[in-house]
Amino acid sequence: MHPELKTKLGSLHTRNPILTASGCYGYGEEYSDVADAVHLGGIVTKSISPVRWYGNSPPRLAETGTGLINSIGLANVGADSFKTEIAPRLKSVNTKIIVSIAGKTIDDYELVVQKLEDANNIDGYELNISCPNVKEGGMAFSQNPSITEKLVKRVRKLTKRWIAAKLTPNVTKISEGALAAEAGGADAVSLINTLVGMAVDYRSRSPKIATITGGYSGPPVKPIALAKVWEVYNAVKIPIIGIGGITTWQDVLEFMIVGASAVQIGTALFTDPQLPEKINKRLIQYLEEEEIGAICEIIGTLRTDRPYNLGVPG
Amino acid sequence: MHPELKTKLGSLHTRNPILTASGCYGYGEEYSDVADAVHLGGIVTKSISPVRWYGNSPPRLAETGTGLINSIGLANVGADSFKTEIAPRLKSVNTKIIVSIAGKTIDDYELVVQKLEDANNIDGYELNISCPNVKEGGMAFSQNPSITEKLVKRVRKLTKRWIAAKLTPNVTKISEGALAAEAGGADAVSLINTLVGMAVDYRSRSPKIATITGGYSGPPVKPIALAKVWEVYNAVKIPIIGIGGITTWQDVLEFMIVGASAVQIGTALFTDPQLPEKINKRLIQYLEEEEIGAICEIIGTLRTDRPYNLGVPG
Amino acid sequence: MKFIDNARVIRNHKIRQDIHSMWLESPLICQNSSPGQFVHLRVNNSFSPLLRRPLSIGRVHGNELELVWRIVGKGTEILAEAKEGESVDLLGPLGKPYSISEHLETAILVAGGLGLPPLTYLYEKLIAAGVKTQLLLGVLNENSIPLSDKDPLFGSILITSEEGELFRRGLVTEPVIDSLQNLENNGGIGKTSLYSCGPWGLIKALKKIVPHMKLLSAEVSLEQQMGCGIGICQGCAVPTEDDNDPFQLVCKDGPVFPLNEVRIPDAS
Amino acid sequence: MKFIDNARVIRNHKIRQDIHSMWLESPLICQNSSPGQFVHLRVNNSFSPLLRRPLSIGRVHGNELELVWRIVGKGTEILAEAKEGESVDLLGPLGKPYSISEHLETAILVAGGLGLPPLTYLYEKLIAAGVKTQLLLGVLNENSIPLSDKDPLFGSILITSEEGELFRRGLVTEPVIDSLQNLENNGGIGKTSLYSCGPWGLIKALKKIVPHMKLLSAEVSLEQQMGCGIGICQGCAVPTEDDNDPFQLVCKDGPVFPLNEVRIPDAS
Ligand SMILES: Cc1cc2nc3c(=O)[nH]c(=O)nc-3n(C[C@H](O)[C@H](O)[C@H](O)COP(=O)(O)OP(=O)(O)OC[C@H]3O[C@@H](n4cnc5c(N)ncnc54)[C@H](O)[C@@H]3O)c2cc1C
Ligand SMILES: Cc1cc2nc3c(=O)[nH]c(=O)nc-3n(C[C@H](O)[C@H](O)[C@H](O)COP(=O)(O)OP(=O)(O)OC[C@H]3O[C@@H](n4cnc5c(N)ncnc54)[C@H](O)[C@@H]3O)c2cc1C
Ligand SMILES: Cc1cc2nc3c(=O)[nH]c(=O)nc-3n(C[C@H](O)[C@H](O)[C@H](O)COP(=O)(O)O)c2cc1C
Ligand SMILES: Cc1cc2nc3c(=O)[nH]c(=O)nc-3n(C[C@H](O)[C@H](O)[C@H](O)COP(=O)(O)O)c2cc1C
Ligand code: FES
Ligand code: FES
Repeated sequence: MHPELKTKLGSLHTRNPILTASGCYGYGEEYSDVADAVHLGGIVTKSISPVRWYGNSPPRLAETGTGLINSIGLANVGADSFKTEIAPRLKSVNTKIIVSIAGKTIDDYELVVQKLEDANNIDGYELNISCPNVKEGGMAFSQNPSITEKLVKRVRKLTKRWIAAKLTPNVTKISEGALAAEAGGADAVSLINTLVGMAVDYRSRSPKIATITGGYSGPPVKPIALAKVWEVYNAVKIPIIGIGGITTWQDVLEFMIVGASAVQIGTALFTDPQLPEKINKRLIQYLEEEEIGAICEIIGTLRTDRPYNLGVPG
Repeated sequence: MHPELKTKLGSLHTRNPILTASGCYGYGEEYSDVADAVHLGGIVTKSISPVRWYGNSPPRLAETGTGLINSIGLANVGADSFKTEIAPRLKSVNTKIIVSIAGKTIDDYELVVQKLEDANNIDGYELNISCPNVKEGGMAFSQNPSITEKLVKRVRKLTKRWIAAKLTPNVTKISEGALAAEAGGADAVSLINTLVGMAVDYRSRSPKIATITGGYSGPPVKPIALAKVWEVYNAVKIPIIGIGGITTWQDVLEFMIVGASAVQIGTALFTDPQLPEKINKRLIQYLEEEEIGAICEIIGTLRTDRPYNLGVPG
Repeated sequence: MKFIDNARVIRNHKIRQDIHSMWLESPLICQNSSPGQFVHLRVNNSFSPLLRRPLSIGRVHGNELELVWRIVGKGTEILAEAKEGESVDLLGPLGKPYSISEHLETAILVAGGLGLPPLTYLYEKLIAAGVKTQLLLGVLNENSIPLSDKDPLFGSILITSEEGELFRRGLVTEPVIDSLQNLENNGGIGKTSLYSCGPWGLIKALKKIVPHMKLLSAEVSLEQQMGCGIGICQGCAVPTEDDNDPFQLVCKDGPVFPLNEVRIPDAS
Repeated sequence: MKFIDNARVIRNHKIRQDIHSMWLESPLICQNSSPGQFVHLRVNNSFSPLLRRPLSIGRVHGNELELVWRIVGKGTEILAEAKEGESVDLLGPLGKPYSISEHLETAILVAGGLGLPPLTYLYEKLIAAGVKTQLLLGVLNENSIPLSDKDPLFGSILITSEEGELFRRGLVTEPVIDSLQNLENNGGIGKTSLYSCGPWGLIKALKKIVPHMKLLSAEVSLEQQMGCGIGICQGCAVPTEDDNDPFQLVCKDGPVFPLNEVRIPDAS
């Protein structure tokens, strides 16, 4: 028997648990030369704002250790171009398309949804209320649970489409934001967006990115992301999409074990756009070896019953 | 001319900017076989509680990527043993000794200070109000600025010794905690303590440490720590001790450039107890090459005046 | 069309202290590339280093392409250890190449240090197309020439060096000015293009010289920290002088830009 | 006294698939160590991997000591690449060694797989001291014997293997029981010590057998994830059966513990 990779995020069903994270796969088509979307559970687009945003001053990226700091500042084509030029072509992208939405005000989010409601080839929205690289809105929204709830509620009223709220880890208690998103009517929560981070060039005594601080992502954030997913899993009932530092099939299992129903891969795609396909192959193999019929069976199965669980010696 | 490594943390003057972080150098003597304290700006002891604490169930450590997750749970000998057995011997440890203090209640912190006030060989206290690995107190104190202020104030009343408050990065805005510590009368703030992190063994589906989540430290946290120091530097007037992921002399410069008056090295000491000595040598060399007379001159000298500071090509 | 190709290492050797040259077999990339484009390569199979590294496509001979790089950090260091027969994961060809006008008669190629590789590719292509082409290289000293003395191309390059006695002493901009002035005097300037790749100092200098000449075109190649290398992440933006379109992407709109559109960074 | 010593690699070779042996020159550590102790070593000069790796001190010959390890992850893998003449940064000797009573007449050494190295050291020391010593090794199959067939010591070891035909088939506990019963029958059990190092399965089995025998002592060696290796970080705690002193540190109170004080983990 072939094990199942399918997963469910409430009303959104995906063929496998691996989605691409916003900002790391363009609007859906850009990687088509080198990777086939048929291997993806879904694509979350670059965040779309009501109008075109140009983004922050360069430099916008700094590699640090095995992580990345970015300060793109949500440079994107804007909702109108997305709707008229890009969305129609997404028909040929064979996977679920989730449009990420960004804004400076709650009205902005409503505006984008209103613009996109009658666009085709969209399977849902992810509300990016967690970007650390914009002066207004962004991360500040998901740092405040009452704004989170209000924002999700207002978007919820405008659409029947699936909605996820994407949360920032730069908070004291992420589960409060997750509960607020749930109360607001979100179908799922996505976490984590990037951590506020900084890199300095000691020679010139300058910040390595122009905005001084930026968003930290990649393998170093994985332990933090896992802890956040676990915290949220113990607080909400809606499904969780785990994000942060995923580069291997084992990472995917870890996120699912602590409670994620699906995951998103971000930074690692720049290095290997074919990573989702490779990971899914290995997941199938693992499920076969372990005789697990469906990957969904492992969601939230962390064993917490063994206080003295000495790992070594084998 | 020989450049100066001396630094000042308010009333506490140290011969160089490198202190050892709490929990990573014992009570001061343990590394004496292999490293001479004369090379240290100071030692921050393992956190001391009113009575002996045994710590958390094992496993307590997990290496993850290039980071470490720990859940020691503040295992320590307690204030009485420290005072009678250890403190007297610290006379032979040739550097400043800062006693780190931990407690479940504010009373606990007062109790430890009261017990240690007439002990010798103590140059100051660091209030650990940021440990993520204890059920009561710990991190929760510095997640709440009003508790932070109250706690520091009450300790301030009991002692004339130098006091630093050590803050958790697991908050929405660390500068609020720093301001509270300053208002409470702290001489300095130390940051960061560890980030809440988690590691999972996908095979057994168990957490790699018994408390499920623990404190994440080491090189991966450096970008986050730098951003926190920068945030606090822009908020408070008291000196800052920068902590988090330091392994090189360049790291020390980076922390000082963003506003730290001194640093602490933690996890990296396990790998190289002689690291402070090595770093100080290289710092001297750097200052010589750059013709900088004293390391203090670089504190807070981050250049923020070059929005388009393209790093490459050279 | 872009490809991810596991290209076989034909040869990987040190040219000088810290400078390496590698020939790779990649029919897909060789057959689809033009001078000025680059590859974004993975130096190993792990995610440490995290990102791919961009390197200009150097000479292309049949199905083999050359990369030449200076070791500056861990990525370029690991790459220097790749053995013959091993494979290197290349994403490419990427970016916009140098543009070659149909009216082009004379080409002046100006390299600064490690800016040479894309210009050797362009040089061979232009020579083959019958364009009168001059390749100039400015280096600090002998140790920074990114080409072996024994390379057949070596003799064709006019090298200036800021230190040392072996080559014309001075900045590469001096012979550039000479050549341009000659062309202006003999009326050829209108059918001449200038192509350059090198550090900001060189670009700045060209920005001072070129506007006074009526060249067919003048293009330079830029570098910027990259994420994706293909126009997705918006990470490699550089500012333009145009407020209505304030940024361009080095990986997609460049790395080759018209010299007059390039904005010099505030810090340099 | 502990030292940090840059020990010179005398020899580093593969014994079998995934199992390596290295001889290092370290007068400081050799002259101050006893069997059962370990070194905490840095596999390279970077902080990647982050931590030192603990390895038991194997045989000590003069100023040279042996390490034997299985490649399980990045640290042990990097160590396998160390070349003759290079140096490895050792922190040691660390921990409490096996205790040797002055009344000891017979010693039974029971190794499970990679538990062998500290026991070869102990074996040679006891033999030299005139103690009747038996060294037993239990392995899964031929490929997991952490000693070369050509090693002079090879013939002195009684090997049991769970698979394969070359050695006594079965668990190492069987000959252990035989030996102990013989000693009990001939009255020697009171002057016999049992020393062991191996996986939890072995420790569990010994915990069932040993309490019924009136041995002089029975000690086993434990492993735990370590930070500092010297008793500072409190990271390597293992639980005891004693509620008033619930934890002991493998690096400082161990790695050798009296068998009766060892608590078997809940999970195993
Ligand atoms: C389009 C393009 C073409 C290039 N062609 C060449 C070439 O032909 N020969 C050559 O020697 N170099 C070339 N470079 C520069 C080369 O990419 C860097 O030297 C290399 O990435 C350094 O990697 P590292 O790991 O050794 O250094 P590290 O300093 O460890 O790199 C850290 C990070 O900074 C980035 N980085 C460092 N320097 C540069 C740089 N100058 N430009 C862009 N990113 C940088 C790295 O890619 C990496 O992400 C080119 C750069 C670009 C953008
Ligand atoms: C006192 C002591 C003596 C040891 N002696 C030997 C020996 O002689 N031969 C031998 O082959 N092995 C021995 N081990 C186990 C050895 O330390 C591990 O196999 C090794 O640390 C694995 O490192 P790695 O980087 O290859 O694996 P990774 O899995 O990449 O290591 C990740 C982390 O887990 C730790 N770790 C993994 N396995 C173990 C383990 N079994 N015990 C403790 N920490 C572990 C590593 O030190 C590292 O911090 C001993 C362990 C201890 C505690
Ligand atoms: C270059 C870059 C651009 C990003 N842009 C967005 C974005 O537009 N919207 C968003 O919600 N998240 C954005 N992110 C965050 C990622 O979607 C993801 O949450 C984060 O990077 C953590 O995952 P990772 O470690 O797998 O990259 C961006 C991340 C990077 C690195
Ligand atoms: C094993 C371990 C034990 C620690 N114990 C303490 C402690 O007792 N008190 C405290 O304030 N911080 C403690 N810390 C936190 C460190 O002092 C430091 O703040 C943190 O590790 C970040 O610095 P680093 O990345 O250099 O390790 C501990 C850290 C580790 C790794
Ligand atoms: S590197 Fe990603 S857009 Fe240029
Ligand atoms: S490893 Fe640090 S106390 Fe044992």
